Amino acid sequence: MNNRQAAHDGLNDAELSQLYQEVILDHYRRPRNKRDIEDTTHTVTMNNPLCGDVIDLLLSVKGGRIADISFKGKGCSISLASASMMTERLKGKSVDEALALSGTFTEMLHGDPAAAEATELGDLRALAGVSKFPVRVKCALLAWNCLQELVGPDA
Amino acid sequence: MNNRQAAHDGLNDAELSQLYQEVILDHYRRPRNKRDIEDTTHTVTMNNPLCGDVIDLLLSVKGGRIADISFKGKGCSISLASASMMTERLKGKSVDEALALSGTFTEMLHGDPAAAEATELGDLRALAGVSKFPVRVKCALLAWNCLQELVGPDA
Amino acid sequence: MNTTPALDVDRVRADFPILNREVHGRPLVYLDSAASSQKPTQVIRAMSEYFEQHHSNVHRGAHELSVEATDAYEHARATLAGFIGAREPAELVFTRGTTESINLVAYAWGSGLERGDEIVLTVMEHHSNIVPWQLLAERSGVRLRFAGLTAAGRLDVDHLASLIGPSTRLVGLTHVSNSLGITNPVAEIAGLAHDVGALCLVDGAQAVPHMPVDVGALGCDFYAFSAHKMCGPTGVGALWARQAILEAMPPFQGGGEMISEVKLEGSVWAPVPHKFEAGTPPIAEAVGFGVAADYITALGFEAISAHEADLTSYALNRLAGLDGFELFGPSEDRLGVLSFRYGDIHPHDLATILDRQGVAIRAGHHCNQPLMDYLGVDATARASLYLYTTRGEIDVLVDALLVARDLFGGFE
Amino acid sequence: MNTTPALDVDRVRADFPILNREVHGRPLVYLDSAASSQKPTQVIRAMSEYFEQHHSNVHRGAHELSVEATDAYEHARATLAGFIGAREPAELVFTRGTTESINLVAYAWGSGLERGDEIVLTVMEHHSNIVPWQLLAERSGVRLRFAGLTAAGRLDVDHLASLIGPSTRLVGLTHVSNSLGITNPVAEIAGLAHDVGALCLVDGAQAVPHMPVDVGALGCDFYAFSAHKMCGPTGVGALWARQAILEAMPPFQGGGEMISEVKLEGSVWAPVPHKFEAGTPPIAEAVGFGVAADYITALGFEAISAHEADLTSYALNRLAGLDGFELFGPSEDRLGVLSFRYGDIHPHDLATILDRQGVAIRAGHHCNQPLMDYLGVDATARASLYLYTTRGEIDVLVDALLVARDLFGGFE
Ligand SMILES: Cc1ncc(COP(=O)(O)O)c(C=O)c1O
Ligand SMILES: Cc1ncc(COP(=O)(O)O)c(C=O)c1O
Repeated sequence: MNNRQAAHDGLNDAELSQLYQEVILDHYRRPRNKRDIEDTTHTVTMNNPLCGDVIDLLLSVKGGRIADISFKGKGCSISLASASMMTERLKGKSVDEALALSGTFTEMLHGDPAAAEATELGDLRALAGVSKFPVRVKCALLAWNCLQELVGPDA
Repeated sequence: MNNRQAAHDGLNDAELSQLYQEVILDHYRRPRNKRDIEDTTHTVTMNNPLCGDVIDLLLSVKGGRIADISFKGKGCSISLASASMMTERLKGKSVDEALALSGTFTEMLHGDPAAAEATELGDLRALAGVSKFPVRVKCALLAWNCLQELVGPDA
Repeated sequence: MNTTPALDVDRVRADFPILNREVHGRPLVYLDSAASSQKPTQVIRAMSEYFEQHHSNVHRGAHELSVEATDAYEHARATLAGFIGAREPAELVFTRGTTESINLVAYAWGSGLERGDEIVLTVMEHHSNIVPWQLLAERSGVRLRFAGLTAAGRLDVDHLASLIGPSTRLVGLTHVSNSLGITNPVAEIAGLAHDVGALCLVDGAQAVPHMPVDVGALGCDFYAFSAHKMCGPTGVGALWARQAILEAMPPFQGGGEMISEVKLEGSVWAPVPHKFEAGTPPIAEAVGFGVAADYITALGFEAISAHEADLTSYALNRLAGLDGFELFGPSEDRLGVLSFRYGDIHPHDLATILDRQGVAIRAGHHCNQPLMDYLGVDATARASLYLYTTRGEIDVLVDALLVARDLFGGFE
Repeated sequence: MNTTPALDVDRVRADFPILNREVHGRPLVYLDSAASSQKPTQVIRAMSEYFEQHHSNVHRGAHELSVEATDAYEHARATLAGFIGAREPAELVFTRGTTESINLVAYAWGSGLERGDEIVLTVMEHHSNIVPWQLLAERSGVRLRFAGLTAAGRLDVDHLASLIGPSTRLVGLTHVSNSLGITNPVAEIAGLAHDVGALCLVDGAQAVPHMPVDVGALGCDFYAFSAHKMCGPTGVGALWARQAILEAMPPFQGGGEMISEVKLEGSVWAPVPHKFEAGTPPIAEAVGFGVAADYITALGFEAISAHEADLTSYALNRLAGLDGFELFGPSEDRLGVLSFRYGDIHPHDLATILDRQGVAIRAGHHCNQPLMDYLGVDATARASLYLYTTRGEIDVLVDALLVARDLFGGFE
C-alpha cells in the first residue's frame, strides 16, 4: 500500500482520490507540449480572474487541421493537467473535431455520465472527477476556453 | 372644560400638554418682534439641517446693549415661540446678560431643574417641558444658537 | 369575478415582530414605510442563519463556506434580477442603496460627459437624484435642467419634453414620487430620451416595494432601488443597467473583487457585474434582500396593490373629512404615500403629538427640498402605508389628528 | 508575575454558532479569518433585535422609532470612535468597508491633486489601497510610487523614505500585511510624510481585529477598516480622519442625509461626519459593528494578543517541522496570518484537499497581486488565526497537510 492509498484510506474520500489520479499528477508535474511551436497561427492568454491561473494556448492550424498545439502557463494541477492532456488529444485533429471534443469534455465536467464514457476523450476522462468539485470546474475548462476563444463559433 | 383640556384627558399625557402650553401657541401664532429693525449691527441665518427650520436673527447692539432685536423664519411652534420669547426677553439687556440667560436657558432644556426655576427666564420657562422631548430641544435652541453665533465667545 | 387572492393582513402582520411593539404605552402605528419599511421574520432569520451557518468571504475561496456564501450571494443577485425583469443576473450590481446606485452612474458613466452636455431631471426628485448630478456638474460643467409639475400635481411631460434636445445625455426621474405618491410615465419618457440618443435613469426606490417592475417594458437604461424600503435590510441596494452599458462604463470604486489583474503599472477589470463591486460586498444583506423579494413575490403584487389601493382610498376619504386637512398631490390614481398639512399645526408638532399616541409619521422636507420650494411650503407631514397597514391604523391616525387639533385649541 | 487574564477559548467558541458546523462530515476548522472573521451570537442578536424592535430610518424623524434608531446608530459611532482612539465621534464616517473608505479619500480628498503630485504606496498593499489610486492617477495624472521590501520580508523603510519628497501629497500603507503578517512602523512613516507636508493614510483592515489601535498615537491622518474582519457584520466599515481634514474635504457621494440645504442651483453640505454619509446608511450593520467592538473590548486585547501570539508560534513551530513547508514573510514578530507553499502542491489543490478535511484556508493572490509578483509566485496558501482558533485546530491543519502530501505521492 503506497502513500496515496493510505491517504485515501485515512481520509476515506473517494471523490478526492478520484480527483487526484496519478495520471493527473503526472501531467501536472511533467506537462506535455509546454513549449513554443512553429508557424503559430493562433494564440491567446486567458486567466481565471478569481484564482489567478493563467494559460497561453498556441495553435498552428493548417487546412482546417490542428497541425501543432502547445501551451504555457501557471496554475493548479487541474488546469495544467487539463491543458497538457488537451494538447496531446487535439494534435492532428480537425478544428471541427476539436470543438466537438470540447463540447463533450464540457458536458463531462458538468456531470453528464454519458460524456464521461465517451472513448474519444481518452485520458481526459481522468478529469471526470472534477465535476464533483464545482469550484474547480473552471480550472479544468481554462485551456478549453482558450480553444473556444481562438477557433470557436464566436471567434 | 375646553378642547385642550379634553385632549389632555383623552390622551392623559401631561408632558405633551406641558409642551404645548397656551403661551407657546400664542407666540407661535402671534410672534413678537418678527419684523425688520433699524441700525442692524448683527445678523445671521441658521437652520436645522435635519428638519428644515430656519431662523434669521437681527440685532442692533449699541454700547454693549441690545438696543433692538428681531427675527424672521419658519418652523415649528417650538422654534418660533422660542425665538419670539427670546426677542422679548433680551431687548434692552446687555450682551453679557443675554449670554448668561442663554446659558441658563440651555441648562433648562437639558433638564436642569434649578435652571427651570430661574425667574430671570420669565415666560421662557414655559419651554422647560421641551427637555422631555430630546428631538425638539434643537428647535428650542435654534434662535439661541443664532445669538451665540453673533455675540457668543467664538463670534 | 374578482380572482385576486386578498391579502391576509393579520397573517402578514404576524411576520413583522416590530408591529407588536408599544410606543409611549400605545400600540405602534407605523406610517413611515416610505422612509423605511419594517422587516419580516423571514428576512431577519435569513440573515442570522447566514451568519450562524454559512458566512465567509465570497468569490475568492476554494473552501466549502466560501462556496456556500458565494452561492447565497449570487442566488440573491439572480432573484433580484428576476424581480425587476432583468435579462441577466450580470445586469444587477449590488450597492449600498438607491443613493449609491445613482452616484455610481454619475461618477462612472458621468465621467464621459463634458461642458455643453445636459442632464434633464424633475423638480420632484429626491435629493439622491439631484445632488449626485450637481456634484457632476461641478466636476465637468454639464448643465442640469428641471421639469416642473402640472396644476394637477403631476409631472409636466410637455415641459420635460421641451427641455430634451440634442445636448441631452441623460433624463433622470423618479418612478414614484416619495412626496406626491404619483407614478411617472417612465416608458414614454425613456422614449423621449432615446429619440435624441440620451439615456434614461429611473429612481425606483418608491416603486419596487409596491408594484411589479419590468425594466424591459419600461425601456429605461438604469434602474436604482434600495432593499430597506421593500422589506429588506439596510446596507444594500441595487443598480440595474443594460449589460452593454455596464460593459462600456469605466469602474467606479477600485479594490478587491473588481479586478482581473493588478500590476503596479495598471489593472484590468473583472467582467460585469463584479467590475462595479469593489471590496467585500454586503453579503448577508444581499441574502436578506433576496429573501425580501421572495417574500413580496409570495404575497403577490396583485394582492398587495389591491390592499394598498383600498387603504389609500379609505385614508383619503377619512382624512378629507377633517377640517383643515390639505393633501399635496392628486387624490386619485396615486399610491399610499400621503403628504399633507393640517390646519396651522406645523408638521414637526404634528409628528410629536402623533408619536405620543403611538403613530409614527414623518415631518419635514422628505429629501425633497426643491419640491417643497416649488410647492411653497417648508415642510409637510407624511403618512405612508405598506402591505402590513390596516384600516384600523388609519382610524387611529385620524383620531390622533383630532387630538392634535384639540391640543392646539382648534385652528384659527 | 503575569497578570494578563488568559482567553478562555472554549467560552469564546461557544459564542460563535458557526464553529459547531461540520464540513464534508468533519468539524469545521476555520483558518480564513483574515478574509472575513466569524460572528459571535452577540453581534447577530443585536442586529436581529434592532430589526425586531427599533428599526426606522435615522436622523430625519421625530417619532420614537426614528429616535431609537438614530441613537443606536450614533451610539455605534461613538463606540467605534473610542475603539480606535478618535477624539470625536464626528471624526468617524461609516462606509461599506475598508475599500470604500479608501475610495472616499481618493475621490474626495484626491480631487484636490493634480499632475506632478505624487502618492507613495508599498508593494505589499491590498488591491484596495492600490486600485483607487490608479483610478485617481488616470483622472488627474498624479504619479504613484511603490516602496519595496527588505530581504527579511519587511517594509524597506529606507526605500520608502527615499521616495518621499516635495511632490509627495500622501503616503498610504497597510498597518498589518494581509499576506506577510507583519506590522508596519506607521508612526515613523506618518512622521516622514508630515516632514514634507504630506498626509498619511493607513489601511487598518488587518490591524483592528488583533491589536489596540490609537490613531492619535499613530499620528496618521486617515485610518480605514472593516467590520467583517473584527467579528462584525458585512456591509459596514469606517473611515477615520482628523476633523479639520474632513471639514476641508469636498463630499464624495451626494444625496439625502449629507446635505443641509438643497436648491436646484446648488446645495450646502451637512456638518461632518454626515457630509460623507449620503443616503440611508447601513444602520443595523453599524449597530452590529459597535457590538463587535464591545465584544472585543470585553475580551481585552491583552488576552487576545497573548492567545494569538501563542497560537502563531505553536503553528510556526509545527509547520516548520514539515518537509517542503515554505513560509512567506518573517517567522518572528508577526501576526497569525501565514502565507505559505507546501512542496509542489499548488495552493488551490491544497485548499481543495484541506477543505475535504474540514479545514478552510485561502489560496490565491489574496488581493495582493503586486506582492505576489514581487515574491515571484502566482499564488500562496494562507492560514489565518483569530481569537477563536485553538492549538487543536493547528494540529488538524498539520495532519491535513500530510494527507495532501500523501495524496500527491510525496514531493519530487
Ligand atoms: C489589508 C487589507 N486591506 C483592505 C481590505 C479590503 O477590505 P474590504 O474588502 O472589507 O473592503 C482587506 C481585506 O480584504 C485587507 O486585508
Ligand atoms: C424616491 C427616492 N429616491 C431615493 C431614495 C434614497 O434611498 P436610499 O436612502 O436608500 O439610498 C429614497 C428614500 O429615501 C426615495 O424615496
